[in-house]
Amino acid sequence: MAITRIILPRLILLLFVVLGVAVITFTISHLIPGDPARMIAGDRASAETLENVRRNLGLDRPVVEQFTIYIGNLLQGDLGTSLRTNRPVAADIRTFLPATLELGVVALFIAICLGVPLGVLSAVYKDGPIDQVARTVSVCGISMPVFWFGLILIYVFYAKFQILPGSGRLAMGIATPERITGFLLIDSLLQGRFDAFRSALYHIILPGFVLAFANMGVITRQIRASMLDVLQEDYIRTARASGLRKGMIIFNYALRNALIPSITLLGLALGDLLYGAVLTETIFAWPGMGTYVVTSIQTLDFPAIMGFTIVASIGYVLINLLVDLAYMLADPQIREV
Amino acid sequence: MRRTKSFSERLRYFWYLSRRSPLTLVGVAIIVLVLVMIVAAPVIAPYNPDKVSLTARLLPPSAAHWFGTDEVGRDLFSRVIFGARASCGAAFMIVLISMSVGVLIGCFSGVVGGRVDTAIMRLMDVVLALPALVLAMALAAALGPSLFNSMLAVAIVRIPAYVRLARGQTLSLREQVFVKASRTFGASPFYILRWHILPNAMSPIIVQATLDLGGVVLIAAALSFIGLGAQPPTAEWGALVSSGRSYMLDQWWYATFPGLAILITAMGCNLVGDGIRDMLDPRLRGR
Amino acid sequence: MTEGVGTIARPVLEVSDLHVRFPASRNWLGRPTSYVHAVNGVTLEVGAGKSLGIVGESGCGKSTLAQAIIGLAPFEQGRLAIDGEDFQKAQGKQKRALRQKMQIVFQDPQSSLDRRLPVWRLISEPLHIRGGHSRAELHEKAEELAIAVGLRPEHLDRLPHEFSGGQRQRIAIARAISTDPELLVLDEPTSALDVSVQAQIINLLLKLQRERGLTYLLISHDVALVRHFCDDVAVMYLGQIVESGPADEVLRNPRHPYTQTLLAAAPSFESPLPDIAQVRAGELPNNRHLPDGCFYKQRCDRIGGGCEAGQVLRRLSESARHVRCHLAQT
Amino acid sequence: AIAAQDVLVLARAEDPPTADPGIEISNSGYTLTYAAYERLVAYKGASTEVGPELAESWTADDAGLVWTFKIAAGHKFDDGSPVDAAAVKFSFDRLMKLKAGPSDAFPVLKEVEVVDPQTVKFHLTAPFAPFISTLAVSGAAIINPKVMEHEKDGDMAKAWLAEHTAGSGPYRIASWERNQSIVLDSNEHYAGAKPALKQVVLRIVGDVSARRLQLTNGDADIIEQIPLDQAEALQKDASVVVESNPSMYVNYIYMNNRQPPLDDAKVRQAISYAVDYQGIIDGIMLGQAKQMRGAVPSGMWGHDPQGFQYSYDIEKAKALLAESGKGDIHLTYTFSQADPAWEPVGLALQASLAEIGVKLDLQAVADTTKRELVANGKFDMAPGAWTPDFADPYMFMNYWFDAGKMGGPGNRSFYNNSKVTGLVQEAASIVDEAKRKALYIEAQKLSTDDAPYLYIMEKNDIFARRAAVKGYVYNPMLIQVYNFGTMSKTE
Amino acid sequence: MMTMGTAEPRGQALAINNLSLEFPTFSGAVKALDDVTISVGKAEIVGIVGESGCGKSVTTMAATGLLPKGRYRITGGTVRLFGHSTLSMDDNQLQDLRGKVVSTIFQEPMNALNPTIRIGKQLTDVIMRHEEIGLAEARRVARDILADMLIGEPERVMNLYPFELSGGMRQRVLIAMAFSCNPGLIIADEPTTALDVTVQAVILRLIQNRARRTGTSVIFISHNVAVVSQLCDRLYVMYAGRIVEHGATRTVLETPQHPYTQALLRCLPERVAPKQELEAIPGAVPNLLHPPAGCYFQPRCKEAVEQCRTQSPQLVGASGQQVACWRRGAATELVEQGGRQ
Ligand SMILES: Nc1ncnc2c1ncn2[C@@H]1O[C@H](COP(=O)(O)OP(=O)(O)OP(=O)(O)O)[C@@H](O)[C@H]1O
Ligand SMILES: Nc1ncnc2c1ncn2[C@@H]1O[C@H](COP(=O)(O)OP(=O)(O)OP(=O)(O)O)[C@@H](O)[C@H]1O
Ligand SMILES: [Mg+2]
Ligand SMILES: [Mg+2]
Repeated sequence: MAITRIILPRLILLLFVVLGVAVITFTISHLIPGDPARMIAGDRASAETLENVRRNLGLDRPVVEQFTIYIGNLLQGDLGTSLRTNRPVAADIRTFLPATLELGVVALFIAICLGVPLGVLSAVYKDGPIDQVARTVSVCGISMPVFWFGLILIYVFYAKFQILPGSGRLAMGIATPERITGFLLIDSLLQGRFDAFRSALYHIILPGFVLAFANMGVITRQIRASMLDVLQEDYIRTARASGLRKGMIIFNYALRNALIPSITLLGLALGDLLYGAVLTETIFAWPGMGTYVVTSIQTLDFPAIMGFTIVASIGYVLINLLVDLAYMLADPQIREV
Repeated sequence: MRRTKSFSERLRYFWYLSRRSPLTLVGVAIIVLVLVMIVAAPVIAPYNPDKVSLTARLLPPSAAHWFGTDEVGRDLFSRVIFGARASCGAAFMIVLISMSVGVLIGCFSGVVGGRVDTAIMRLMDVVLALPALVLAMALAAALGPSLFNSMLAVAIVRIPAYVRLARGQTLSLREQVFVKASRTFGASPFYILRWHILPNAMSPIIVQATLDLGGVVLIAAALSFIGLGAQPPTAEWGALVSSGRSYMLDQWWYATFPGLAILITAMGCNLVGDGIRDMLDPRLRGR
Repeated sequence: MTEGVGTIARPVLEVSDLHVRFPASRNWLGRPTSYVHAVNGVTLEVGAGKSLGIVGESGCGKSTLAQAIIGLAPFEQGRLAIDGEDFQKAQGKQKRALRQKMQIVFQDPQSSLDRRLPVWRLISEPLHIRGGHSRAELHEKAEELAIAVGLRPEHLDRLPHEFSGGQRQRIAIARAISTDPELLVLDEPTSALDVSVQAQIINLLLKLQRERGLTYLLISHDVALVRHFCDDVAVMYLGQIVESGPADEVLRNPRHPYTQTLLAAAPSFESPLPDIAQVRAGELPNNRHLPDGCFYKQRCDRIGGGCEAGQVLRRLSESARHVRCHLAQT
Repeated sequence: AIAAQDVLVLARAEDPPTADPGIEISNSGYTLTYAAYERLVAYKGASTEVGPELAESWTADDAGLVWTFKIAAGHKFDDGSPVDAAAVKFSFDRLMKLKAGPSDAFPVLKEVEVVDPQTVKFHLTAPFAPFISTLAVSGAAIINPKVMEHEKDGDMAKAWLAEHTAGSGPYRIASWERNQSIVLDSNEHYAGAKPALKQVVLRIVGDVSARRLQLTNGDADIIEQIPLDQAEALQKDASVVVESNPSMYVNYIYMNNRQPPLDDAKVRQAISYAVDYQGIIDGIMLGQAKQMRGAVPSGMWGHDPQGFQYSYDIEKAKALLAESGKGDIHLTYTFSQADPAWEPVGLALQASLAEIGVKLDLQAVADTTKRELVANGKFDMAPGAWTPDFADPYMFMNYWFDAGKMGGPGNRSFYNNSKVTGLVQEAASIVDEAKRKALYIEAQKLSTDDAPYLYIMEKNDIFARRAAVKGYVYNPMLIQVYNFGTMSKTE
Repeated sequence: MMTMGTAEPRGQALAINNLSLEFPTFSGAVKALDDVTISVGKAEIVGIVGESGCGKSVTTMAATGLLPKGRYRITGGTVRLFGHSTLSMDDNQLQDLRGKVVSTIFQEPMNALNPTIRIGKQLTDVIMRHEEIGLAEARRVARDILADMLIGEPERVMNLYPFELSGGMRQRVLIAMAFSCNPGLIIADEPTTALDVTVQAVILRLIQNRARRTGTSVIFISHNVAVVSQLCDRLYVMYAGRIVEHGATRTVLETPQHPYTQALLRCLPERVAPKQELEAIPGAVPNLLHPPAGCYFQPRCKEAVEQCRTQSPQLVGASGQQVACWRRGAATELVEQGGRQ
């Protein structure tokens, strides 16, 4: 009952979102001064050629008709054909999504592993030196221009000292493992390709860390705030008054409850991650959705931009659905009613 | 118990709170610095930021050029100083626009309630689900890359956050006893909005806006970095980092200083935002 | 008339068969699927210049009743009349005028005052809303009212957080009487205050009643306070009035088993701690699903034949008292 | 890790858009199409002249309307099937049917006729002088007709060919990981000499610095798109050779001839005198360019070495401006970031125009927007870059000056001089090269005098390779195209 | 029964001696406690009454070390809890005492239980922390003690979350938790203020019964004099951070000595005829940032004399009843007054 109450509105929202996003991007794509046909046929294309390309793209039809066709195709999972790569946008997205997901998951993992303990320590030792350090680190993370941080790290670790690779997912000369999940770290292990695994791991360290750093800041700040809230709750006082050990109070009693409001934030953090990923990928030449969409935007490849936007929005809604479900599981009050 | 604390007392109180959190003071210092940069750029900057000098290309930092020069010999220190105007001005406008629009919509939605509220919130859900940067990029791309267009895009994308915040405030304030009391006196929704909800909802919104400012400085810079924001030859931090990027190996200073400026400014906003929030938090407030 | 709480004086407030329910759960279209039944058929009258006390345990619907009367909780069934004028039928300006004939004082003076407005503005808010007064007039009027409730004029420009709880409650009372209402609904006006301050507020309210002929509807947990303050008392249980009548009679000689338990449990200097058996009355039944028959039967120790049937509030033959229990009525 | 001797790694910033010769119009894609396909004819070594490739000989009728090609025996596609007349017909039919950008090189192609398996005839609707050189372009690649097995929804196998190759060239695409790498393996059925390089890997390395580091580390053998400053720094590395060759990539500036005050030739001339050409070449291009002399670049026949060249002469500029009677001129320079030189050139222009009292505003827009604005004539001045598709002055003269090609197609300054239009149209319709040359030089004289464009510079083509990479032959028509088949690595 | 100091006079559970404490704030130090002396004998039920903000909670929380760290300053005095000097113990040592030697029940039952953990787990966590027993055994102990608190179906309740219980049930769970390790002292800080009178009566009874049966000492804090009179053996009256009167409950309530105690009792509506004016205490509790000179009650006291305005009175009197008032000093004869009219 409660589950459907949560899921159903979300699914309806999903429809809204897809439609809304489609309308918005579609409108924009028809407002732009650039002519997609000219993009395909080249700068000096003759009027005749342009006309032909336009016809092939369906651009000669009335806008409303174009939109209906687009939506119709969309419902069949067809996102159109990229003007730049001449491939179906859906195929492009399938190609690039795993790289982004892999980067995002690794970054999120790092961010959580560093951010949560830091936030907890910061709250427990509020106003102490640990807190000051943790807050400084967290504010640095939140305020860090990802693109610049990436550049600096590349300069230091790759250019100057050559400790870590600075671009791409795999080193030269290492064949890409066959694609199973699209996650190189997993695929290489599945196939026992330890060379590829090592290389993939090395390659993900810098971009993963850069992307993680900003999110770590956000997570630390959030955990600190909600820990502070929770730590002054009456039930913590009860736990202290009944002599429970400090570690138990902090981790079993306080952190647990502090995480509940943070779950929502985690959802938002995932959204931010996407934004961060776009920048990180461009810096680290990471062959993912970010690089894809930035290039698409720079070349005004609107089918690609629309496809990306729609997929990203769906992802966002789904993530939020998951977050809500997680929230529900974590909070007995919602779960049991 | 005097009615209002005197200015010096307020100052003393602020100092008292800041001593407990030196980071806030750092933030205030940064903001002041940036404001000075914005206001007094022509006085501070040693050179005309747009003055090309093909003979002084890519000079390393020196007494004459503190941050070195760029590929057409412009003084980077001056460009960073002037960049504050574009970068921070844009961020400020974005926050101002999204905050005012968002607060208006949010309060309206919360007060009116019912179907209008539902419709507005669904719309906001859609906008919220749009990948912010991408919409910004798409709009910027569509309307042509310019700082103004990206600003507009970012502002639009950030509206829902304020709508939600303001609506949440409105809804919770609506349940407050003093608002109920006002209703029993026959107050109209507009009266309640004007006298009770807006004034009381403002502080969390201001905090949010301050924190947002830090984030938006980053986004504006990021857009310029990707090439969708401020267009060269405008001096803007993100754009400077972007052009400095290809010189990273031999001319490290080019990208480093404008990036630092972004980092420090965003930090300033975040620190001050955190500080204000702590001060408004009754839990942490000294008596 | 067989039901209801009557006083001889001209009734200022008449409530009959009032029902209030709140949606408890909704389907995803937003339609309520179940309800919390907070008030289930309350009928009462308060005579001019009199005080009616309402006691009952937490969650029995006292505040909801007050809010329904004051217009904060919509009710679907029942009738409400002020000075004989039906509130439901009134429209627009007339309704506003009726509304201003009654005012409410809430339990927590802290949250019932907007912390951003100065005292004079708080006190004169009802007048400000009504309109037609200049700022100076409002300030003047506020000063007058402040003095009437024992505040000093220099307090007027301060903000509420600069006051103690008792003073804040005075501000709230000053505000409530600013429109010269006939009826004041007092929802536990002193339960957030210390006894020493409670005494000040009670004195103030009694004084105002004497001076202005105010009519009170007092909601309280405190039996002793009701005994002291009110002419009449009504005991509420699960959204119904189970017993009512003149305060000293009802509280000296309770007839309804619930009233008896309530009184036994009330702490007092005279009696020792009651035995558990005496007060172990269980808890208020869930008001999402109202019980059949007598609402009190699960907790009642006198249960006998006839309790399966719904009980009506009936006047006891010998006095002005009403009881909702067939065993006590005989 | 240094790549093996028989593997060459080329690092560049972006994926080529597609590998389909029928679609691809960028040099980035030509890297693939030239490596994987053969054409009937090919540029001879470093020259812009064409010689036989698949065709061993050809003849044209007197009217220049029917061309007959004899196809050499022994050429095989990468699946082993022979290259024959049917494949030629198929390829051209496909090209014309797709009618995307590349087909524009064949404006007069009527029909391709298979005479016998080794003979094919091209029928033209009108004589077209550059016809034979157009057969050397990427779009003229001969494709294995079997690709039609991969056709989907009548797309002429467009989707498949976007990432695969089906040609008779020395290499074929073995794998393409978008945004990561493209691996070219040598084609065992290739008719020419067996290449020394077994494999060519195109790695996508977005960041300039990363590319440069990979080259100096030996991770990459060739890197492209290096800023001039980096090129200078790289030159210091002994193991690296910076290839800098004069190209036909020209930077010029469109002046909108339809818009006052630029509709006045005197004003345009004044502006032409006000540009510090040498300053730009030295200060911005670090000497890796040279000033244009007329429309046709120096590497192309039809270039006029004695042609008039505007020089930086403020006094003359002021005088001309005064003569024109126009004062208080305020212009906008609309540019994008597509070419890194455009912004600094704009800045330099702004500075020097200020000296003659012309105020120039810089307006930065997206590249697509810029193109659209230019195509529609909504600009005052805008920088442009041009490279020839085929080796014929037609590519410059007819595109730039023909009043019938205004806007997008090529005449982007909206220059309208009927005399010049007549000259270039005539030159395009006759076959005799000497006669054509004379006509083009005449047209250049006239147009240079009218100064419809600001002729800025011919840029050098710059890329860097490891010194160990041998055998590269530079052909100005084949920018970003490498003769992988005849290149080798020795270390 | 449990580890106990040796130097402790027999029968003392808690001895707070001359405890003074302040909270430093921006505007200055809030002198929350001034020279507070409280002793609780074994198996004794002692009440502390006083108005809001007069330091009742601070006293007991200071004694058990529960005040927020770094936000307060002890300016004098000692605390001995079964021989342990709690003021000088660090957090870990205190944790060993809490729950085992001394338990505290707080005012608000609504938030005093962790909302995301089942009742049973919260109880067994405490039991297993202090007793060397396994989970099954701990659950049995928990079940028994819940049953003892008159919670029907303890098994079921143990599997519930706090929000599924009513306020009265929650408070009983908390009492069960406090008693679960048989501490020597229970501090009940207004455990019934938020509850209905019927529930309150039950809870008071439960505390009383259990304490009497196990010989546990209880400190019962309340501002409801009537409640205290029903429950406690001895009584401390606090005003503005000071103990103003103390003695056996009956004595103090029937013959209150301190003008404050008297006034407190007189303003109860219970003791006055209906509609009569109550004898309110004028003014308000002093701001402890700037407490008045002399006796803190002096500004509100009808009997105040010059001495009251300058010197603060000490608690004097026989052990049966002590009072801190110049007008009632040992030398002064006990003035009539007090008791019930
Ligand atoms: N807005 C509301 N929505 C849903 N249920 C409500 C609402 N207001 C009150 N109730 C429910 O109605 C019932 C009566 O509540 P009410 O506040 O009137 O009780 P009360 O007698 O005033 O209690 P207390 O003495 O604790 O103030 C309760 O069960 C409460 O949960
Ligand atoms: N953390 C603190 N900072 C400053 N002052 C404090 C702090 N905690 C308590 N106080 C002050 O100490 C005094 C005593 O508070 P305490 O909580 O002991 O009162 P109480 O008697 O328990 O009142 P109540 O009946 O309201 O619980 C109050 O004046 C309070 O303002
Ligand atoms: Mg209530
Ligand atoms: Mg307390």
